[in-house]
Amino acid sequence: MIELSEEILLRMYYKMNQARFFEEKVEDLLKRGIIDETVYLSKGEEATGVVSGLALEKGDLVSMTHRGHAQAIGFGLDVNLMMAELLGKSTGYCKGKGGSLHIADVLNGNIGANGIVGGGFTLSCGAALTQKHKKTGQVVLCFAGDGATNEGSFHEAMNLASVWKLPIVFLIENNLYGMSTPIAKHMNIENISDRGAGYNIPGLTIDGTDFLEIYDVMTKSLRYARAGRGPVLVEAKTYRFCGHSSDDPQVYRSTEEVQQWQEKDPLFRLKKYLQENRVFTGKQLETIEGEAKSSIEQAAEFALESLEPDITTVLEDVYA
Amino acid sequence: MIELSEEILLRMYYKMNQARFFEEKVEDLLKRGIIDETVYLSKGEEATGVVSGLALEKGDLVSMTHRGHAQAIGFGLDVNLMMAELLGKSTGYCKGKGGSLHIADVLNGNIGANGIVGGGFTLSCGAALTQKHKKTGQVVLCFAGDGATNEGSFHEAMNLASVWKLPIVFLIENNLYGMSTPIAKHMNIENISDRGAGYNIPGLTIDGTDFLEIYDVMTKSLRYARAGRGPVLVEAKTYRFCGHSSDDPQVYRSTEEVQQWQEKDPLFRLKKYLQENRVFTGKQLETIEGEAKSSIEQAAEFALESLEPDITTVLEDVYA
Amino acid sequence: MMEINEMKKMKYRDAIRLGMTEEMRRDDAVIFLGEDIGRYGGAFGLSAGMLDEFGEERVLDTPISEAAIVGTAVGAALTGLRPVCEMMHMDFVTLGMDALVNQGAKMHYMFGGQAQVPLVLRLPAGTGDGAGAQHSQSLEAWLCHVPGLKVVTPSTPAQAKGLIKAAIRDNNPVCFIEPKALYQTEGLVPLDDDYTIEIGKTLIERPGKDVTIVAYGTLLAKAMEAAAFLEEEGIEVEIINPVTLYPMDMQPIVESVIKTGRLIVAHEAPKTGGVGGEIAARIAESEAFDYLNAPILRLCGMDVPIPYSKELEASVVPQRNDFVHGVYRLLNRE
Amino acid sequence: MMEINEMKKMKYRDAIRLGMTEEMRRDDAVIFLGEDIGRYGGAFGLSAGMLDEFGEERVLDTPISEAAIVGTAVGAALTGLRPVCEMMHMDFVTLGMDALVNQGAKMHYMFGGQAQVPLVLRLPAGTGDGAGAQHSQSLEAWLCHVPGLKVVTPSTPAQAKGLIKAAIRDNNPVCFIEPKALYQTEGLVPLDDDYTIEIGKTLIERPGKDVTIVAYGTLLAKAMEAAAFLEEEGIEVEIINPVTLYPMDMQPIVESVIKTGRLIVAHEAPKTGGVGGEIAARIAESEAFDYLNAPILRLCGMDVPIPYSKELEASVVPQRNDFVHGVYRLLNRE
Ligand SMILES: Cc1ncc(C[n+]2csc(CCOP(=O)(O)OP(=O)(O)O)c2C)c(N)n1
Ligand SMILES: Cc1ncc(C[n+]2csc(CCOP(=O)(O)OP(=O)(O)O)c2C)c(N)n1
Ligand SMILES: [Mg+2]
Ligand SMILES: [Mg+2]
Repeated sequence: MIELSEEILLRMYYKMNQARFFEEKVEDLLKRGIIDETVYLSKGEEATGVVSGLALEKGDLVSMTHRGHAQAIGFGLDVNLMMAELLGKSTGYCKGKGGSLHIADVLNGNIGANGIVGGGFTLSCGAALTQKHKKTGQVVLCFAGDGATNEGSFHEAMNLASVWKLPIVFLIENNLYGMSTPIAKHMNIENISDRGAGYNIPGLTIDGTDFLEIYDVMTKSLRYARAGRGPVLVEAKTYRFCGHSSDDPQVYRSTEEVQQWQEKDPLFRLKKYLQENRVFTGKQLETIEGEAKSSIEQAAEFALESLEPDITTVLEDVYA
Repeated sequence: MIELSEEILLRMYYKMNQARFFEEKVEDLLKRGIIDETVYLSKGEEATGVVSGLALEKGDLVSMTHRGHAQAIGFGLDVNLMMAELLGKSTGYCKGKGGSLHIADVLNGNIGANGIVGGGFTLSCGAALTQKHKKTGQVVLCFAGDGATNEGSFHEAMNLASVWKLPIVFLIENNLYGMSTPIAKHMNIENISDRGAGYNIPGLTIDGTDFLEIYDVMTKSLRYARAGRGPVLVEAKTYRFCGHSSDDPQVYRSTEEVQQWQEKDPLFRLKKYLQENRVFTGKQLETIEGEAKSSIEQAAEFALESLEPDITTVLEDVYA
Repeated sequence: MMEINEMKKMKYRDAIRLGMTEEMRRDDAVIFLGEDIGRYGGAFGLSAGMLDEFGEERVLDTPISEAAIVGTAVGAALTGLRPVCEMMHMDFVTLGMDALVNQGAKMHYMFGGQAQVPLVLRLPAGTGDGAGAQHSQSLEAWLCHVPGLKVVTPSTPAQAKGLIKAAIRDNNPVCFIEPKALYQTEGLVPLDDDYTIEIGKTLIERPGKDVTIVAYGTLLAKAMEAAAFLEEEGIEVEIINPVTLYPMDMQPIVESVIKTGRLIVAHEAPKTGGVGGEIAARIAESEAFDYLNAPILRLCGMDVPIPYSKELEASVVPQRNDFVHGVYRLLNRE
Repeated sequence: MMEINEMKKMKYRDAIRLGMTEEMRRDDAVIFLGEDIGRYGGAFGLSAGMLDEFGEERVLDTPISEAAIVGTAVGAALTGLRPVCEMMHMDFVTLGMDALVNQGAKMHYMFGGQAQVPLVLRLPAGTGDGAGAQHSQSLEAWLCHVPGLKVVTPSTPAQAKGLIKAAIRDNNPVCFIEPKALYQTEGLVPLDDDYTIEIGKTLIERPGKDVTIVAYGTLLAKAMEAAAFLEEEGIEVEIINPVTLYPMDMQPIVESVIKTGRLIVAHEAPKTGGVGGEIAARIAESEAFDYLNAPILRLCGMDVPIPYSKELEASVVPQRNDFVHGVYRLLNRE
């Protein structure tokens, strides 16, 4: 097990709280009709995004999914600019033209969320090819969902990455459903990591609610890829507490199942660990939580106060 | 091992000779410029197509590849109509509108050759869905090449077929190259059958030059699929003696390699077996060969004598 | 036209479901496949209840595998079923183009007429959701450039029902484009279960003599609103809805232009390369050419990806007032 | 325009290779990926020798995975390389449409202008091979309907070299369409390694005053032959080659039509929904409208999949004589 420094644990707890508060704030803004565009929330799944983001080295790249807020926060994006983008404001990451599905910070290595399920697989191959070509020593972290691994692009990307030994870690956030479809109805295997065998890529299945395991396995996988040994496929089992999107009646799963998973809430697990191991005092934890919360309040304020995009800019940025 | 009756062996030897003579006749017509459209030959690979065709039951379906002449002959298509199609004649399977890449006999269950590498995977799923829906008890035999298994459609089809337990046997003719690209450069695994694991589909690797093994494994695989147990993935290692297409300089492989494989010529192996086991006398073998040869001569004659398609028919058949 | 007895007010979305349901009751060979269409009832609630009626053998939830959805539908159609399949958003047809274009559309021809591919590909399209550049496109122009495909798009609930039924009964691959913004719109729908809308027939939605507007999808209603407004000023707009975008029945449009001498063509899709260009070109080639009193005007989406912000989004597609001003312009009133 | 010193006669195919090679020498960020482009030298011999010069790190043979080829190129372009990638036949772009259209074309816009996608997608297109319906298509109209893409097609070896170089230097995704039937055609090519053809500029290939013909790809040469023939009868045809099909520089076409009053638009792709319709529509909308003395004539491919038999194949795309008769028709000589 890779050791976790106090500093990392602090950032982890802060960011995981940020991610949780971010999602709750968005839920609230959706309810109030302040956001009424398409947004997907990852409440309950924050550990995979946040913890693996912290396992990255400076300069590493990331490709995010449609359910990418925690992934973005883990990578280090600015919650103000994220929230502004969700509200379609001119100050957002994409000047209000992209929305939640296209948050990106390309110059800093975040090559974007994606509205196309599985869209990031082959893009990640390209980003990794650049690293290999330029010998940067950087790795690409490619997020995807369980459902996404049934897209043809998953297969083509895994195969290419393996043949070319590209520095990529594919992290599959297996939340047991693709939209409403339970995994047993969309694939006939127990563990998605078994798919690595078809490409001679190491495949690992981990508990996506356990920050310790995520950090350990991701750090080692990133090292493996960084050493030029090729890609790694990591599957993290996790669970989404909220609906797939804002208008999901969730008829496809039982409240018992949701409750069972809520008991494994990754944020509580982390908090319990920090308490039990006395990494931080109760007061310190409260302070961290408070700061995380206020960062999100500020982000919402920033977003709400920001200007709508000027309508005359709508034709800008079609061509570089 | 499944027993091979004398009758089957007779048909096998006849059809494998037919397939060989067919390809040689086409080579000849290409050289003479009588065919100058796109055609892919399977000389050396005839066993997979012919023998698995003989393992089918009446009413089973087949989806062929771009390299499909032996597959077609194995299934039982008429060499006259095939040859006429290659010559673009009105009497061909497709009235000269399709060519080698689109030979089909849909009403009799041959859903066509395909110019799109990997194009047949998902079509086969659909054909198999029809069998399941209509409870026909029939199976779809889907041919593909090694290179084709790197297409996204392979993955999507394997996954869907497994989840829906579709009656399909995927037979991969692994001739070690996708066009000029050796398998080691297009996939990072030893056996393509390993890809079955990613879908919980049984995967088998066989010697594609050995009619006994092909017949045995295909018969069992078809039975498995027919019993409603789901798809099977069979990989047959084989080798193409000729170039990829008529203008292939074959710079990517050595003559030694070609020679080594020629020693495993499936047609000679079959002949040797028939001789050694005295299934047929030398004279009988000669008769079979002669009949096969003359069937192809007749096919060429039929094709050459057939009429070109009437130019006024060119706009027909766009819509049903 | 068959006799229409009973009518019922219903939503566009429900009219599609009704049409599908009737056809599935009528013919066991009709199956329906797509992502989350079963228990969930489809991303837009379109297929709610269909799983219960027809069971998992005929209402098939697929993995997220668009290429396989289309390819499987083509293979099933080729061998005797009549599949209806759905892309959750039309934008995802990008993942099914090979099976659609290189296989389904061409098989009947490539095979020399020996096979049929009776399938319907349902494609929820267009803007209005704030769903951004990858979930808002109107890509019908691509499909209208593929011989072997038919492309239809209904603009009212009645058309939705009649057209989905005709599409299912057609023996060719039919792309059925559903503007998402219309799903919640209401209208009277014939309950007759033999009510169909003929594929390949252009409809005159409103007669008029001053200006011809050709509009389909979401823009039909906007054009109708503009026409109602203009009527009060004494301007009579003729509105034509092609319904079948490919192959298009041009005759009513040609005749209308001969009568009015002025033509506006409208769609949400980007102007350049859109279906409107084809219509304009056909008119410029036709006998109507000599009757044109003003250049043809295209009111179309801007040549830009669809932006996320709802204000920006609305600014890139034509609105009611664009029709009003367009008509003024052609009549030299501005 | 830069000064052009030395010229050399070479094939269209070799001119593309020369342009690519020069750019790869000039900029290490340029890489090339595709199926069988290395040792084999490409399905059409286009890249023969490039592997030897640039090695496996810059000339990358891929698995048969078109979606991955395009997607990888987009990802590489986004992060600092300048990939050139190839579909073996344009027909296979059907498998790469998502990465091209939903990702590459839209990223610059979706990301609010923060990223660039400098990639070139090479697309061997069209008929002439007897390769049948899945290997002979001309699908440029699809690409010309996707804001964010640029679409170019050279018609001579010199244009091929100048344009591939400009495409590689462009900071946007450029679709580079190569009619396969032109690969073996020869012409003089500037050896200057700074010779480029400006993207977005329409060229007048032959001046004339009687009829305007807009043609590109394989049809340019056929139009030129027809023009030479018609010259002997005293008919002066002006021939215009847009070169960049999207976004198209219409001004020279508009001016030409104002001068000649007659327009023929030609391409191999099926007429309905083709680029020719867009050009015709633009003219019908422009100030040239009032100068038209005859309806616009489109000489295009038929609305049919490409048949296999070479005779049938030739019958579905325009030939030299179609231009001659088209001109006669517009001049009322027939
Ligand atoms: C290509 C494509 N198909 C379908 C969709 C619609 N869609 C959006 S999210 C989603 C479910 C994705 O499932 P999964 O990959 O498991 O990710 P999760 O939503 O569970 O995080 C679907 C079907 C899409 N956006 N893109
Ligand atoms: C989608 C697609 N990509 C590329 C091609 C060009 N092509 C034709 S055959 C071939 C090689 C196929 O390799 P494999 O599947 O191993 O079959 P083989 O030719 O070896 O029988 C290629 C690349 C094609 N026809 N379709
Ligand atoms: Mg999921
Ligand atoms: Mg092969």
